[in-house]
Amino acid sequence: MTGNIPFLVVGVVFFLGLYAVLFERNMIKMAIGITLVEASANLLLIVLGYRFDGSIPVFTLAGEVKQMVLPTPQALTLTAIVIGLATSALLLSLIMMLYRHYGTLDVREIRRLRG
Amino acid sequence: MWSKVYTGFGFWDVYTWIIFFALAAGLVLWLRSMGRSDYKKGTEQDEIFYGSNEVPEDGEDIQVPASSAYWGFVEALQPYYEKLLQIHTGIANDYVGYLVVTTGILAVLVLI
Amino acid sequence: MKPLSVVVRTICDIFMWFMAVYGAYIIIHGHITPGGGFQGGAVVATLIAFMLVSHGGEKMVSFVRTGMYSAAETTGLLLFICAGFFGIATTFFYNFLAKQGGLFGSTVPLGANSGVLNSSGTIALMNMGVGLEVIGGLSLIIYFMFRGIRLHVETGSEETGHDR
Amino acid sequence: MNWQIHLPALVLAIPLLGAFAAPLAGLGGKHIRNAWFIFISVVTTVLTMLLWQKVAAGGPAVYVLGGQAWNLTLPSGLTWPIRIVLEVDAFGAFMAVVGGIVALAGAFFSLRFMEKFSGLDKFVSLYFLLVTGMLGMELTGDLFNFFVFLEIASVASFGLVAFWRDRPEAVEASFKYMVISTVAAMMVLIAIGFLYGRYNAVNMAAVGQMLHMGYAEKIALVFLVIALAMKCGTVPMHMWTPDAYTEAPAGVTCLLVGVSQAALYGLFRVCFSLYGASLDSVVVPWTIIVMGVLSMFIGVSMAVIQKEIKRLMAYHSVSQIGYILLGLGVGLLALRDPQAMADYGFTAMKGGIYHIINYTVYKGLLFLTAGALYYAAGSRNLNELGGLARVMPQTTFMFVIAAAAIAGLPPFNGFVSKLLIYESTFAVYPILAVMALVTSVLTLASFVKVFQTAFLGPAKAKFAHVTEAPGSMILGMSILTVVIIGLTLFPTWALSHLVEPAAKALVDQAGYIAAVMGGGL
Repeated sequence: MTGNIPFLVVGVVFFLGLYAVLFERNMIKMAIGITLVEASANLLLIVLGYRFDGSIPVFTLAGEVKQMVLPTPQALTLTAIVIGLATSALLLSLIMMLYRHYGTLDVREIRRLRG
Repeated sequence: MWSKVYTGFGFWDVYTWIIFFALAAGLVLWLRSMGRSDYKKGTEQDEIFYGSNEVPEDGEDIQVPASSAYWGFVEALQPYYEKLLQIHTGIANDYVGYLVVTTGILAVLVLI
Repeated sequence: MKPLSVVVRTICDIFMWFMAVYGAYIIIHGHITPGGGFQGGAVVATLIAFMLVSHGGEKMVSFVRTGMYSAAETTGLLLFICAGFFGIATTFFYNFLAKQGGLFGSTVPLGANSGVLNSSGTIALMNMGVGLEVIGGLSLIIYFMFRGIRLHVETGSEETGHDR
Repeated sequence: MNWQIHLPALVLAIPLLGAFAAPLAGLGGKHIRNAWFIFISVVTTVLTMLLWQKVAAGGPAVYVLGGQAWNLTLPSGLTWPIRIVLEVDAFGAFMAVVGGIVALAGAFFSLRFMEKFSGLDKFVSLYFLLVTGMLGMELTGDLFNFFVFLEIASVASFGLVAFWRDRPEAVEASFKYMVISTVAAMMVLIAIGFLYGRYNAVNMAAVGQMLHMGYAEKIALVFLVIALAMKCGTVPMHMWTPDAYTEAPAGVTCLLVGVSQAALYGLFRVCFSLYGASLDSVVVPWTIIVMGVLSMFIGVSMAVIQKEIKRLMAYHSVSQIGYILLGLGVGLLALRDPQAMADYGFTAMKGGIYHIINYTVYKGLLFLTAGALYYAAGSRNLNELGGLARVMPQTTFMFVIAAAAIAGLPPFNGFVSKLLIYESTFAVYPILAVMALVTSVLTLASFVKVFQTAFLGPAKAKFAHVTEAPGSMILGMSILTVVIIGLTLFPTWALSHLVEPAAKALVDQAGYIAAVMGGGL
């Protein structure tokens, strides 16, 4: 049972992030929500690769230990983190520029493109 | 390379169409050549007919703007377009909302 | 941002070089310890953020030479892709330096050991490339986000776009 | 050694090199940078065509990045692949050719169009990153790698959409696109995580071989289908499409059309090759068909009332995506029934795939002509434009060809693919074909409106100084025009050489798996 708690956390964080993206009016809070969604995806990958009692997956430990955690999801997560950093930086820069142009952070007022 | 495309129900042959267009173009050019070329140049015979009014200098004054095109069509479908424009709010929250709602609906359909 | 007190600034002056060295360590040991180009680069790039907080924005802007960071970024990326291209005699990204001896090609003994630094072949080169790129990129991100929109500040005028 | 075995990697590596070395080329000044821009674009396009030729001759190409040999997909006797494997079958190669053509046209067009902007080194970098992301999505055989290329393409396109930073609408469009696209990309990542958790593999062929439908797979399928359908702009997730397509510079919009096709490629790769035979319910095919019909109809009816020329065209791309989804959805519906497949399914798929290349070239051309209008006349508002056919005859000519093709006027190529789609969907459900026909009529109507208001009509005094677009822009447009005319004149060749192998490769799930996993399995 306790092994499933991380998955529960993934779900909770995912839906919290989604809630922020869906219902927050402030763009910075939406950006935070997107970061939360990213964090939940990364956490999911890490949790999937975890093996109980596993040791670190290092080449030189081969044969020494019985079980290692899976290295692939960790590599995947690192890549996803890098991508997440790029998107967050760009998103925040866009919000800065939007604030300069529109003078507001309220997403409901930034709607010149519609219809 | 020069054969027809069979669709399983009929076929499509581009060269028949090109021949048809060539014939039609020839017909049109022939009809045009039948027109009279002995009108008097420089008189009112080659002026634009604008409901016997003065033709405005700038073309802007006589052009029909694009928003007037298909006025009747849009007017007839007014309720439909009102709904459609209501959907396109332009708010970023709603964009994601439609994504999430569609995911939810499809998830329910697939998982049942 | 306003500069902080002299205590903070002095600590910063001393401490940020340790951060730079630590970041370099993470980059270089990327293949035998957790870490690598991105992580190390991020550690080094905090140096700019550190300066920004302690010395204030004006000092940071006068210190940072954006051309240098752009150069680091480009060099890192080119190093990375060239390391890929050099392996193309076998396959793209093939590790042509591993197990060949020399600086990058030591072999690793089997059994429990703490790893050999020179064993990774092109992976170390790529880590350094990525590290350089991330140092340049992240520093520039911090710099430009601080300065607001670069275009407004540098030219002081609106961009014309393509309206004639 | 035969260098052609490295083609799958080179197609990705060359634009990547182009992106990374663009700041270096920018040091040499404007001309060196432009030369680099064009050179790399031409090389990439030629490489995609060579790759297509190689795949057409020799079957699916695999390439193991960093492996001891290019075809060593299962090293050390393992039963699943461990390295990043590029896998190009006829469908992928076809999509790569399509992407290469629009990338080249967009590059030529952007030379003069972007001249007044600053930061053009960054523009060239981002453009090539977008090309890399697009081609990578089409060539990769690895789910996670697909996600990475999806994100490369997304981040590059956010940057490019917002490239005119001083225009508030551009930044706004980029922001909206970014919010929805990042959430969708995270859904893709979570779906990949689910599949990885079940099968300990991220290779598409390996996962496809082991796949059995369970709850995790179903959720992963839903996430992948919806997220990728969103990336290609399907109703009801299409709202970002008009925003982003309108505000991006015209050359980039042309490329964005190609990128949306890459997302479409991912959608059908997931449905056909990853799930394929184990997709035992009709829910997903019908969802795709319904979304396709909705996209067609809502897209086109929104387009009729638009006043901005690029926004009108962007709504049309929503509607045209609907045709492709309809064709391929009907194919997916018939996938498990050989009789239905032979009767109408395969025709529908041929129509859908043929529509992909048709749609990409004529829609790219339409966006380029709109950009040329904007460049020359300085306005995108149809109420202001008028009488431009006199001063821009070449642009007008190419616009007419593209508009006739998109409206499905016979003898143009758009008609052939639409004909295939109509006739095959009529066999499934006649109402679908009727909807498609109505859409086609409305498409024609809205392009008549554009033609009449922007090109025809009396000359306006304020456009007296307008001249024809510069030569490089005309060159970019004429590349696509030549492709359209070629597809128009030789539909049989295009169908039998380009489209049919692609459709066969898409249906042939076992062949896709065997190319990586070996024939014996």
